Amino acid sequence: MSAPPGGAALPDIEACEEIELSALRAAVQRCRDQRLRFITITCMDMGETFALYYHFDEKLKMRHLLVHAPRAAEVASISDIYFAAFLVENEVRELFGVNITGMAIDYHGHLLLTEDNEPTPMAKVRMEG
Amino acid sequence: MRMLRNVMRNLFSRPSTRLEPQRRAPIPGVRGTVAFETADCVYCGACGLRCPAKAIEVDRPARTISFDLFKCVGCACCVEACKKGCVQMREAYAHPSYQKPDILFQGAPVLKREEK
Amino acid sequence: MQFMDVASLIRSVSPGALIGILVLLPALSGLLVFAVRLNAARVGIVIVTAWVVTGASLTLFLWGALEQRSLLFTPPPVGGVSWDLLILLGDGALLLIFCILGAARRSPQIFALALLQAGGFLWLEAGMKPPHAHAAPLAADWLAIIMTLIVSIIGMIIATYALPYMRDHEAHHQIHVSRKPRFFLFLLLFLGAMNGLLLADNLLWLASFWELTTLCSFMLIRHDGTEEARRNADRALWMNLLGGVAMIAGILLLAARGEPLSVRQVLADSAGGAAAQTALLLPMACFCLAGFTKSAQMPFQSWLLGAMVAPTPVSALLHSSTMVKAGVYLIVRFAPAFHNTYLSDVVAFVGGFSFVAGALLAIGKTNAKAVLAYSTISNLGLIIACVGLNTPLAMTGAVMLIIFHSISKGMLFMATGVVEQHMQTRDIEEMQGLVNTMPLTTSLMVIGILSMLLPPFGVLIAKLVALEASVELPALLILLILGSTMTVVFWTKWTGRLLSSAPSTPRWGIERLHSMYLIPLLLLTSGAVIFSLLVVPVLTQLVIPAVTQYYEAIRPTAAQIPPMGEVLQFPWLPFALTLTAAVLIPLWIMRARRPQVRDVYLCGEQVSGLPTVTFRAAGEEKTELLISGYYFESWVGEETHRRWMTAVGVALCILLFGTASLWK
Amino acid sequence: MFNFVHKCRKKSPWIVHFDAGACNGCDIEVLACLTPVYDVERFGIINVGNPKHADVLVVTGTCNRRNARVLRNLYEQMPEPRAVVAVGACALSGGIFHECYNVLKGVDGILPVDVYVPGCAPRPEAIAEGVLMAMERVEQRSREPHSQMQAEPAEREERR
Amino acid sequence: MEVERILLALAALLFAPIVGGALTGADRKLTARMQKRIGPPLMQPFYDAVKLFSKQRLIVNGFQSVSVSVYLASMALSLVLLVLGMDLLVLLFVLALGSVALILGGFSVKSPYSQIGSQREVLQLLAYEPLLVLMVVAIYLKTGSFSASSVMSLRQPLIYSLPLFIVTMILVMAIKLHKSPMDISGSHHAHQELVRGIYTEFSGPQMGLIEIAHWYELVFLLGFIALFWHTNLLCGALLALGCYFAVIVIDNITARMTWRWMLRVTWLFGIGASLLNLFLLYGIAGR
Amino acid sequence: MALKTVIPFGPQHPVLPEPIQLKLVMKDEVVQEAIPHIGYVHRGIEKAAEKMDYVQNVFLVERICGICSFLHALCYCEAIEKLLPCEVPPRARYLRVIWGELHRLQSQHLWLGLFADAFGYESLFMEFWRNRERVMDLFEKTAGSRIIISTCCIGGVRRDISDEHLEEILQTLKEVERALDHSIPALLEDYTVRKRIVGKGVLTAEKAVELGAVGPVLRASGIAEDTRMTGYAAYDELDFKPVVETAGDCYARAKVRALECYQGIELIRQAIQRLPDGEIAARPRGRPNGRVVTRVEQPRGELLYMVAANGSQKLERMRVRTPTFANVPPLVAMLPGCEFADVPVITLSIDPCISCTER
Ligand code: NFV
Ligand code: SF4
Ligand code: SF4
Ligand code: SF4
Repeated sequence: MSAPPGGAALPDIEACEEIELSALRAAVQRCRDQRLRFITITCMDMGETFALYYHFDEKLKMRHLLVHAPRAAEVASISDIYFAAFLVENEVRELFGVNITGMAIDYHGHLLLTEDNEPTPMAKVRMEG
Repeated sequence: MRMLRNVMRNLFSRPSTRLEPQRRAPIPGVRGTVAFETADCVYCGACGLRCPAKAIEVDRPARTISFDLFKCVGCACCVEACKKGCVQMREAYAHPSYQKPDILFQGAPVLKREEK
Repeated sequence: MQFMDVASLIRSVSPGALIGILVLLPALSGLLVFAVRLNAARVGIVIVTAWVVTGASLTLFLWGALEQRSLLFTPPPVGGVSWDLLILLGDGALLLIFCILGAARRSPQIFALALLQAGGFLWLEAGMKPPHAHAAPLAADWLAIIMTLIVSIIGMIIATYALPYMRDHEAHHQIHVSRKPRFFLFLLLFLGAMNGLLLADNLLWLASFWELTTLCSFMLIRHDGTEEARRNADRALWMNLLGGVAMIAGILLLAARGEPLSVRQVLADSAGGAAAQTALLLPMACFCLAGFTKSAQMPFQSWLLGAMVAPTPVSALLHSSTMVKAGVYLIVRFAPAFHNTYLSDVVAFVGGFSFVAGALLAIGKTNAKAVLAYSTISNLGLIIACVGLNTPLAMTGAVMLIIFHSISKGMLFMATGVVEQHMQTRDIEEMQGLVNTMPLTTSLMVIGILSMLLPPFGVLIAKLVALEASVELPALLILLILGSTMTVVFWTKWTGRLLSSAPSTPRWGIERLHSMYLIPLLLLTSGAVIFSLLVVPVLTQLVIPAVTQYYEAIRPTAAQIPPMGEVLQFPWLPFALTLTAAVLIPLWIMRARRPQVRDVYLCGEQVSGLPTVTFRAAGEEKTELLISGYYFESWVGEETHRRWMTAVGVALCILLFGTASLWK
Repeated sequence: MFNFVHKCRKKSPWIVHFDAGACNGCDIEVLACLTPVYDVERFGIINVGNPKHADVLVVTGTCNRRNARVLRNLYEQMPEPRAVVAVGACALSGGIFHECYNVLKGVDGILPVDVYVPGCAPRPEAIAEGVLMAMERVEQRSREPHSQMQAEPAEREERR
Repeated sequence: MEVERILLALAALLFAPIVGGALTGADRKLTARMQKRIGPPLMQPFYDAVKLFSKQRLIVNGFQSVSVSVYLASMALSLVLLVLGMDLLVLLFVLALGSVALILGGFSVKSPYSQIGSQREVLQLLAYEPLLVLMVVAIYLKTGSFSASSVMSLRQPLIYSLPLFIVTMILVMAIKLHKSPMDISGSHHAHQELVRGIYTEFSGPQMGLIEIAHWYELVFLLGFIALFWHTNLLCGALLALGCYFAVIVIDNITARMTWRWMLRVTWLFGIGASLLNLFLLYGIAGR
Repeated sequence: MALKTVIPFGPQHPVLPEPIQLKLVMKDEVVQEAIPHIGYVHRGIEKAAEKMDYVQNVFLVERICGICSFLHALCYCEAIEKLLPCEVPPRARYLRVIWGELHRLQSQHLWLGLFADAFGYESLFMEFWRNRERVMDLFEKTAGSRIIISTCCIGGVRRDISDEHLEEILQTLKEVERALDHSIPALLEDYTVRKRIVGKGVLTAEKAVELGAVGPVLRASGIAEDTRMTGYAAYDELDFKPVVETAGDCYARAKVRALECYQGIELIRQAIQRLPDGEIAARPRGRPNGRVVTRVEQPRGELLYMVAANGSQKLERMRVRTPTFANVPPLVAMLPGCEFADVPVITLSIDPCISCTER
């Protein structure tokens, strides 16, 4: 495993399924039904949009969902499906400014940073407030 | 009750405390502190560039190297970077201090070609 | 010279007149207050009565101290009608009232018990022609005098305190048609009846006063007229009526044996040998049962808990010097009659059990008055346990406890009442940090509480005596040990709540209290402190003589009062002074060199400068620190224990009668 | 007498340790000081874990805005004489993290630091030495004629 | 006679802290050795105390000082009472007075750890107080008097007739000295969920006073144990030190338990053992 | 009045080696609710990794955490090596296993000690930490540093382990094992300890998966998932079975970690036995390009790196999901209903590493 197969540069992660933002919750629910373990969410700031990877694990195999969310779009929380997601959702919202709503425990943008920090430090385009 | 045995054994054996550092020889190969031997230095700046903590600042025109001991994380990247072998790792660890030491290495100014 | 004058003056007063003042004046003033509905007049009457009655009781006390003898007294007939007849009529009227009450409240228990009692009474009077006592119907020995002194002084202090309290009470409850006249009528009547009860020697008189206190307490408990108040008053009534029935039954049994209905004579007869004593056990058991109901011992504890719906002065009165003490007094009185019997042991266990159970249940209560109520039950249990031990030493402990408990408990209830009027709460948890808002009341309250559990305060010394006395009965001793440690738990918890405060510089700001709140509080607090400081003289001059006088007279064979060497020789005064110094020195140092105040440790997230203790929590939110005490609902909640405790209580009562009728 | 007090002070440095955003390396070394192999209790050093009892505040880590607040709060609760020891490259300057967005580059910006212990992570012996040096320093300070002990902390900071 | 007694009391007051401090030092040293460490010097407790007195006085509120001073006073007093051979029950109540004073000091601060520590300290009181009283009762049953001096008149050491009480005494010691498994309301090592529990908010000189009070308490407890072997001073001292050593060993071989466990153990086991011993005593005496 | 106690537990608290706050809502001493408050250690390393070049990042990610530093570097290097691509020489792969397992060993020791400390068992804490120092000495000798060993680099390792040192490792492991034989029963078989940890903080297998638990927490609930089974470094060539317990309580977690110490020792022995000769590092060529996710098993569980590169010297995005981050939600779910005295025990039973969590 330590040697990469093929040798060519990989354009994207293996086993990644790209889905619409609106289909997100249904897809996550499906994962839940298949008893996948939720791993985490990775957010990438692509400028116009945020790319959100939802990583799942099925018996040590990974599965990923990729969602492109426009900057201002509202992303529904999945923490009611996977409680474990509340932490990372708060983090993503705080560091990138992705508008995630309905977290199980809402830190109101102060999970990691205080009031006097610059907001959304990880975002490429600084958002105000 | 398993612990009783351990405790009693400890009580009647020598403490394992090291009365360091007096009693312990330095271990070879330990990354203690960075030391410069500036004699051969060409002020190329490679060490500063490779330093992840930006602890080394090489000023090429002034031919100075300032080393910030307080930033150094002891990764020895500078040692690997220096082709001249001017940066080395000493085995002794740095002692605590009351103030920030200013470590500055000054090389001889660059000689103009004609002066040579 | 002067002293001699005063002494001869006191000697010259007619103790009979004093007794008249003590018993009748409160009743008359009560009626007056009821009739004259003027506020100012009421205040005046109550205060004057208070002074006069206090004065009378003090004079009686001094008289007793000088004369060193018991007083026997037959009041002269008024207008040709003998007092016997008056009392008889009064008793009949009372029983009639109870029957009517039972019917009106549609309470079968009350009705049945009242009827039963009336039946017994009729049988006694009409059917049996009881051998009336030839002796005087009133008697005042040293014990009775001390008791009257306590009842009168504490009772009158509470009555004074009730003046502002009831004003505030009605203001808060928006009661527009004042019921104060009625309130004070029963309050004062109560005190008169209590004095009568203490001084009565004729058992029929005793029973009448007994019923009168029942009626007064019933009226006072239901004073506020809420549904809860009525319900609880009903409960108090039927339980006390049960006691009344037991009492009548006891009297009937005595009468049936041809005993004279006089306390002294019954006691004297009981000393006449084993057979005589055994014969008297059953009536004694009846009297003990009566005493248990009145002093709310374990199966009957619920009425006292319910009684806390009444305005606080009522609780103060019921719990400290009157009512519950009437029950104990009865048992103390008759104790020599069942000296050295199994009955006595059972009585001790009833008391011991109530002591532990009360203390245990008090741990689970957040309501300050409920804690006080359980503590009363517990302390009375201790007293009764002492009585059950039935040795002179134990009796000494019992009497001491009666004295010190009355003072401290009265004070605590009053303080709780003041807090209630200021903060509208009786909840211990809401009294958190009271020391900041009401430093004076809190300080007094804390002294009051500590006087219930720490050396060198009197209650503890009495407890010590009790413990030392109880080594006779090891099983009881264990109950006492457990009970006293549990006592420490709930008192400490409560004090802790009071003191728990946010960071502050020591300051001595004092809240403003109505003088009629303040003076009673101060009086009783200083009483508790001074009596504790003077514990040795109190013991040697008051308690031991009282016990000797009445107990030894009857049971001279019983062991002499032990020298009480340990407790008496102990240098209480230097000890108390050392502790006082330990309290004062740091205060003095603090005044001289002010230490700096810092926030409490909140793991580094404290927010300074706020009036409450605050920290930052999730999402940077400023969160107020909340701390509440432990109440262990599942461990010591009433619900968990009520069943079995009642069962044990009932079983003990059955045992009481069992031993009385079967064994010596 | 006076000397005895000073000696006692030096011989009983109680520390409180706060991790102001360290990578754990330094924290673990601070803890390792207490273990049998290094056993700093032989110098009287104990980790009391409570600023109100502590003489020395041992800080590890880079400091960020959130824990700077905590750090100040803790320092404020320590009774004088007190000292601060900064342990590790992070606490001295931010170390490798000095350019991260949530890093305040060391403790000096927040509290007056008495002793700096360089290294990443410094060895336990160095940390123990740092604590002892801090006590030394505190002693010198309190021997000065106008001992700063009585001064309010705010004043003291100004004077520095 | 009076003068003698006063001198004796003064001597106790003076020497107890010294002995107590030294014993605490020995405890720390022993503990360290059991953990294979060198440990602090024997004098360490004194260094600590002196240092504490030289620290700035910070308080949270004024009542704390009062509570500490009453605590110290009653600990010292109870020792004096023991030395003078006074009534043992009184002595226990004086001891309880001290604990209550400290508890109230802990309660007086609205601080989570100090409050919870105090709550637990109350529970500790509930746990050990019956044991101590039972012990005194046992002594009474043996001697017919509650005074400590009456023990002196016995011909046989108490331990012969009351051996199980040594066990309960060890329980009590573990609780009172805050040793594992009973270091519930505040331990000497800070690694505890309550920080330092009831002591959390006391600092500087107040803490120093508390330390001294602890020393008195320690000496008092050891003296109490020594009472069990009064016929021979050496045996008494050895017995006391043996118990202390046992407590230290137990401290090192057990985890901290919860208050529920403590209550269960002290009430069931402790009281049970006491009663068993009393029962045996009675049974044998009866026959 | 509702009898409620709301108190902060942390950030600065003696039982917590690292700052995290739990806001505890309790009644009597029973926890009703626990809300974690983090952010005391957040530095912003993910962002910093975008600023530094990808080679220097190795030293950065190593300092995410001083306990599991080597494995951070390993996971990151694996990711970059996949993107370059670059073949790691076999000896380097085995050396990585050795150092990685030594790291796990010291981390488990550290945890066992801290765990013992959480319920006030100071002498046991000392025992474990004394034993841990043996491992730390090995690091010092073989890698030149105690904590942050900086031996992993892209393409292999920076240092070789000489034969004498291998011998010494074996020797020390024997001592460590012997010491463990003494101290682990004192933890797992002691009456008082069992009283404190058996049945506390139970997490069923169902819940564990649902809440996303990883590592020993997951395995203690009966799920045999160990990321090492995916076979990175040289694990595909070594024999081992994941340690699994089924009770899901603190005791099971302690047992899993205790047994993993033995497992680690065994793995190191195997690795030393099979250690091939040869190069220790390959020279990386080119620039990383593409996106990749790698996972390795940390002492605390599965660590995930996602690296997105665009062919330049600097990375586009580096995402780190650490095991503790995944174990915090189970912790939040486990705490309600426990005693206050058990809070430190349960909290430590997930072996929280906050610096990893917050990066
Ligand atoms: N094991 C581990 Fe880490 C990582 N990654 C995790 O939570 O220790 Ni600091
Ligand atoms: S030390 Fe070496 S690398 Fe650094 S400037 Fe000098 S020659 Fe270049
Ligand atoms: S050792 Fe590392 S951090 Fe220190 S100067 Fe060299 S390259 Fe920089
Ligand atoms: S100095 Fe090094 S070891 Fe210490 S916290 Fe910083 S990165 Fe970690």
